[in-house]
Amino acid sequence: MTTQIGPGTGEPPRPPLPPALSEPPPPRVNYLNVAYGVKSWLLTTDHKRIALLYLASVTLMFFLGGAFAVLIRLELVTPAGDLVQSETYNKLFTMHGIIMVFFFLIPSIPAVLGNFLIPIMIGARDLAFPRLNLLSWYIYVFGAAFTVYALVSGGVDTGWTFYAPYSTTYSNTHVIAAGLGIFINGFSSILTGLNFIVTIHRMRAPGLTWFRLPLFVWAHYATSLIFVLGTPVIAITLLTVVLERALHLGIYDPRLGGDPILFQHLFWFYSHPAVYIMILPAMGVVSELVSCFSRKRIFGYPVVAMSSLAIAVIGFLVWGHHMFVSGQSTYAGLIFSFLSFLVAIPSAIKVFNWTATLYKGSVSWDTPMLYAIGFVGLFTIGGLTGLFLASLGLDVHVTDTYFVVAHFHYIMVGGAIMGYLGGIHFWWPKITGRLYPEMWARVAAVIVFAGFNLTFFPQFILGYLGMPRRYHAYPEEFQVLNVMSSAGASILGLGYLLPMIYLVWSMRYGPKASANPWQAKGLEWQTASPPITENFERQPVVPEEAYQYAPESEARVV
Amino acid sequence: MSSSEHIVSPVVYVGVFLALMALTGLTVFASTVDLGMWNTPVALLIAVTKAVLVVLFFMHLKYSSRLASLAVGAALLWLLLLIAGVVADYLSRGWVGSPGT
Amino acid sequence: MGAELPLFPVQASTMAGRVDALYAFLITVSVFFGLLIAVTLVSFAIRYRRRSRDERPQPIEGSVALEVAWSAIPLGIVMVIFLWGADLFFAMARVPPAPMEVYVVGKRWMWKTQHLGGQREINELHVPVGVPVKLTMTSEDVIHSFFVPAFRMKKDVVPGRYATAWFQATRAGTYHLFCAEYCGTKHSGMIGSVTVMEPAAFQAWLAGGATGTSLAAAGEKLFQDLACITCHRSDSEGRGPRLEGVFGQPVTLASGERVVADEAYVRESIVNPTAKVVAGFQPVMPTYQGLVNEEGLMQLVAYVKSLGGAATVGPGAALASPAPAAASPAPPPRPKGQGR
Amino acid sequence: MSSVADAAAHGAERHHPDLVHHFESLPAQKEAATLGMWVFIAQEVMFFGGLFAAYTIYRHLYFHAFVQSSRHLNLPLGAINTAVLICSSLTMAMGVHASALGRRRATVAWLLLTVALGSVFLGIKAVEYKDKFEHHLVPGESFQAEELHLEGPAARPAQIFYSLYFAMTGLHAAHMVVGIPIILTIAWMAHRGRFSPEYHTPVEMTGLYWHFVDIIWIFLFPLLYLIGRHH
Repeated sequence: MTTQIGPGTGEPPRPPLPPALSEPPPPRVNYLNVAYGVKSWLLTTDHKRIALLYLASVTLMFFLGGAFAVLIRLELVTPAGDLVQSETYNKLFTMHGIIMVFFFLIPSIPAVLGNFLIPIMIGARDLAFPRLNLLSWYIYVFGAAFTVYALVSGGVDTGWTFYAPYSTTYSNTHVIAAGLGIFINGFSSILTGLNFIVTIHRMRAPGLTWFRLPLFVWAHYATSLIFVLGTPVIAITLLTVVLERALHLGIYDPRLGGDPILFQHLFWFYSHPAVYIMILPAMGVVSELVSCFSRKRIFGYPVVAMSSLAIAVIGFLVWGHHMFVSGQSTYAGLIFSFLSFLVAIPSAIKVFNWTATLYKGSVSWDTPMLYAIGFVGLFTIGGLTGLFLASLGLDVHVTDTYFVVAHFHYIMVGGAIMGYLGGIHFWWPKITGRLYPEMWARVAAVIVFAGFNLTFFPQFILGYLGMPRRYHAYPEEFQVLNVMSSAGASILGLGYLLPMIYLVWSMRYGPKASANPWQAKGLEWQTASPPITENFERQPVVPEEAYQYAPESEARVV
Repeated sequence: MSSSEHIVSPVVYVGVFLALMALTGLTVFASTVDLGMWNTPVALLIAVTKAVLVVLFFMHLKYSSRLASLAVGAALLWLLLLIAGVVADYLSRGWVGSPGT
Repeated sequence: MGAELPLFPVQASTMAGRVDALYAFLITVSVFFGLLIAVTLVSFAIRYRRRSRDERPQPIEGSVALEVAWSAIPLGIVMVIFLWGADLFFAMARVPPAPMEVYVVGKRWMWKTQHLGGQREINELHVPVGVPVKLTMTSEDVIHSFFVPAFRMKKDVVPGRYATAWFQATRAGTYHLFCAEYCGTKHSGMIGSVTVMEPAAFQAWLAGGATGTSLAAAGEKLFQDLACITCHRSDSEGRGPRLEGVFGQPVTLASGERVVADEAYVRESIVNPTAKVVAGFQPVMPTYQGLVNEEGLMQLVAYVKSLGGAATVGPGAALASPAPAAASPAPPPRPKGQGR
Repeated sequence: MSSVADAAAHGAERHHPDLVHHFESLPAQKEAATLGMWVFIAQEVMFFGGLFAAYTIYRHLYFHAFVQSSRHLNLPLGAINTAVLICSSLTMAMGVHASALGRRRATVAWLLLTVALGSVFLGIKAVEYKDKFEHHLVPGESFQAEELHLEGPAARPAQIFYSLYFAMTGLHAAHMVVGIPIILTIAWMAHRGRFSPEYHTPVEMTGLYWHFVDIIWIFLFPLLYLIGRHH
């Protein structure tokens, strides 16, 4: 794809870690203590500091979105709509969706871990456009402020999907403010993706060829493609909704001959790939974790790398599977169903390769690995239930029911958040220079896994029984499963609070971390914990393949 | 990475400019002639030609790295995917025989 | 309240069993692969657990044969699921011949149904066992979705156009009717019931609810009240096309295109008359948008339909629905179900 | 994009003052900026793409109304504006050319001429918009289709045409409104002698943006103004 710098692939094997790079003496200054004060953070162009700004802001949004989820689950404990009014309930699930999707899940891994790690992983001093990176964060904050304004001024009740004509004509809530918030936030995503693409193309260290890149970087490259090519479409779509409300343009208005289904096409053209924005980076994290904690190169590295690109590309062609019963033509449904089944294959390939990586490995059960194994399990369930929804005749029954709710939470919460938490734990020593308490972390990981399944598995059954989503009140026969789900949610909530507590605690009291506490491979472990502002004392050179845990000469092909 | 920069002669710019003006005239003229079903394709063809001229010469794509072309190609491909997917729905509506299918 | 924990909804339509069969197949596939992954993953994690701090396992590059196998086998399986699901979907989309017709209007937050015999219901729908029922649906405001879990049937009801769906109930009983597309404040209150009755009981119900004016008759009255009759004359002398025998037939438009005069075409021709003008006529008809509500439009459609046309109409109404296609009130007691 | 020197932060080595600390060399930095700009343009294509998709569908569904509505747009003004924008693309290309040769005054002159032409375009656009307001062709409550010789029902899709017309040309104009101050800033920097044959990336990037805006108009013009003119 681009001209290569440095040595090619056919060179003699080298010792796994060149001693000069393996344990640099801990530098007196690092990116955290190089400067103090609010200004040194708010005007920083250091990608690592910007990553921490994102970490703080997405965490805030996560707990805000989580608070809405708590209220939703509380309301659903009883069949009657008794805790809050219908209007309020509708606003709760809308704000939960908007905040979690646009302000937590989409930026979480790319803007926090990706921002922090991509330059280090490729041996660069920063992203290609550091000030643009800071601008992305400000745009994010500005967009979030709009959305929070919509929230405090009375809320929005359209659902995060903003379907016309409800959003354009009938809702009398703050659709314009929320729509503008998401519109603005979109540019944050676009600029982040642009920055990653240019950085990965142009700033790799000498010797770091495409097929030596960590899979985390491959996943973020694929994600960035979606950021850049998909996000603008949701931006313009929400802008048309805002204009239709504010100026009475009539693009989706059936009274003028406009077609509300066109809105759905444009909306899902981005919003389905957006699911891959959430899951691809998590897959990248899991590839790193599985490799490090079995001390083996990922089984079938090139296939796993390419499957990320395949998911990103095919993922753009399946949006119509959200619209099988919408009035989209039957034959269009046929095409979209077929393509949706195709996109299942690269996902399956990844799962099989991760599993095979453990074979004859040296598997440790540290917390990040627990999250990785949890991810593979939950993602498998999420992916397999995706087949139910991609299947035309079955989707008719389960679409817009709790089956869909359960499915996408398995992907987004079971998948993306497990990956995010695994990654946060894995790179925590690198980010903060401190170790977290391992025992607490394992307990939390198990609680999250158990709570998650208890929350969302019953929803599959609820959905097949026919409980529609976004219902404030429901028939009594659905109560038992709803109570189970709410009970699980309280466990899950506890599981999310624990890391919040011990990770913050560890920043001050945790033991100091060495440069490479996991004995992992990858450039980020060859620099100090925490790294210096320029990331490396000297320009690193990459002489070997990724994840070279043992000399290449020993490798065998099964 | 190519470090040297290609300096395009102003003669080329003026030539492209004249071609663009001529094509603008042509497209206005073509729109007044009844070409049957070909009016729209002709208008689009002329627009594409103009765009290609601008991209290649004014925007120096002809002299830029392959990556820039890749970005342009990806954008066009994705635009086509968007339009093709939406159009596929509208064109096949009602094929099954009842309204709304 | 739920002492027992239901896992599957009741099967009350011809589709329910077919959908459940695919569901069962998918569950089997999912359990198999889910267990395969889980067991392999956990047993590897235990079997190859790290035994010493500096352990360095032998590297394994990968395997082309395995990659091909675990791409091709899942591909084969999902293609089976795809074809199975598609087959089912087309069966759901193709309305069987000679259905009983019901017209449905969704409106925040209620369902209004009309039978050909003129019986109207709100948030309820009564249908007989064993007869295919075709729903022609639209919305007066936002998008709704007509969802009957027991029938495994769901269709979005979109304003400004008609949606078609059908089902054939197999079991008497009362089943949930839900709105499945979020439609605002009382979305979860837009629920009702579908009552499936034995044919005799259904006849009795129809007779009890008869208003004396069939849907087509109501449409005919509207046709006269709106003065449609002055142009659409039965003697072919009017400024508009003659409507007798048009329904369900192909129509040649002024543009040279040919379209089938189905429900959607008739509706469009009333609210947006110049969109598809019949060849040989001037686009002089004014719009009736706003003058007739969706229920009225459906009555007009039913009237045009009753004027005859393709085979889909006349026999269908006569066979499947005990209600008369045209004006006169129904003679209720008639043995049902001579559908085939 | 990366123009101001923060190379001072970056110690002992001697660099070109415009080379930021994390790049190896000026050409590498320029390559990155160029790729970044092209990726940005790809993003812009998709941004307009949503509207082009909507346009395609409604033109297909309501061709008659689109023809009638399009004929009411002011063709001479549209054609003149197309010419004006092509001229501004030429002047922009000449400005980039001058900056690559290090001709400071010529650069400033070409850039200012570009701004002038861009302003003429926006002025003409404003005249057209005003005309539409006066004839009640702005979508919304006061939309009146009688002007278009469209009777009742076909007037409704005409409103969709005008919605798309205003959305597409408005978005395009917004891009020009953003572009003009950028060009003015660049012209000011050029005037201050900030650019040289080695380093004039900002001028080139601005040029790429401006040409892209021109290309959008190259498509908008036939799609909006030239439908069914032969009828």
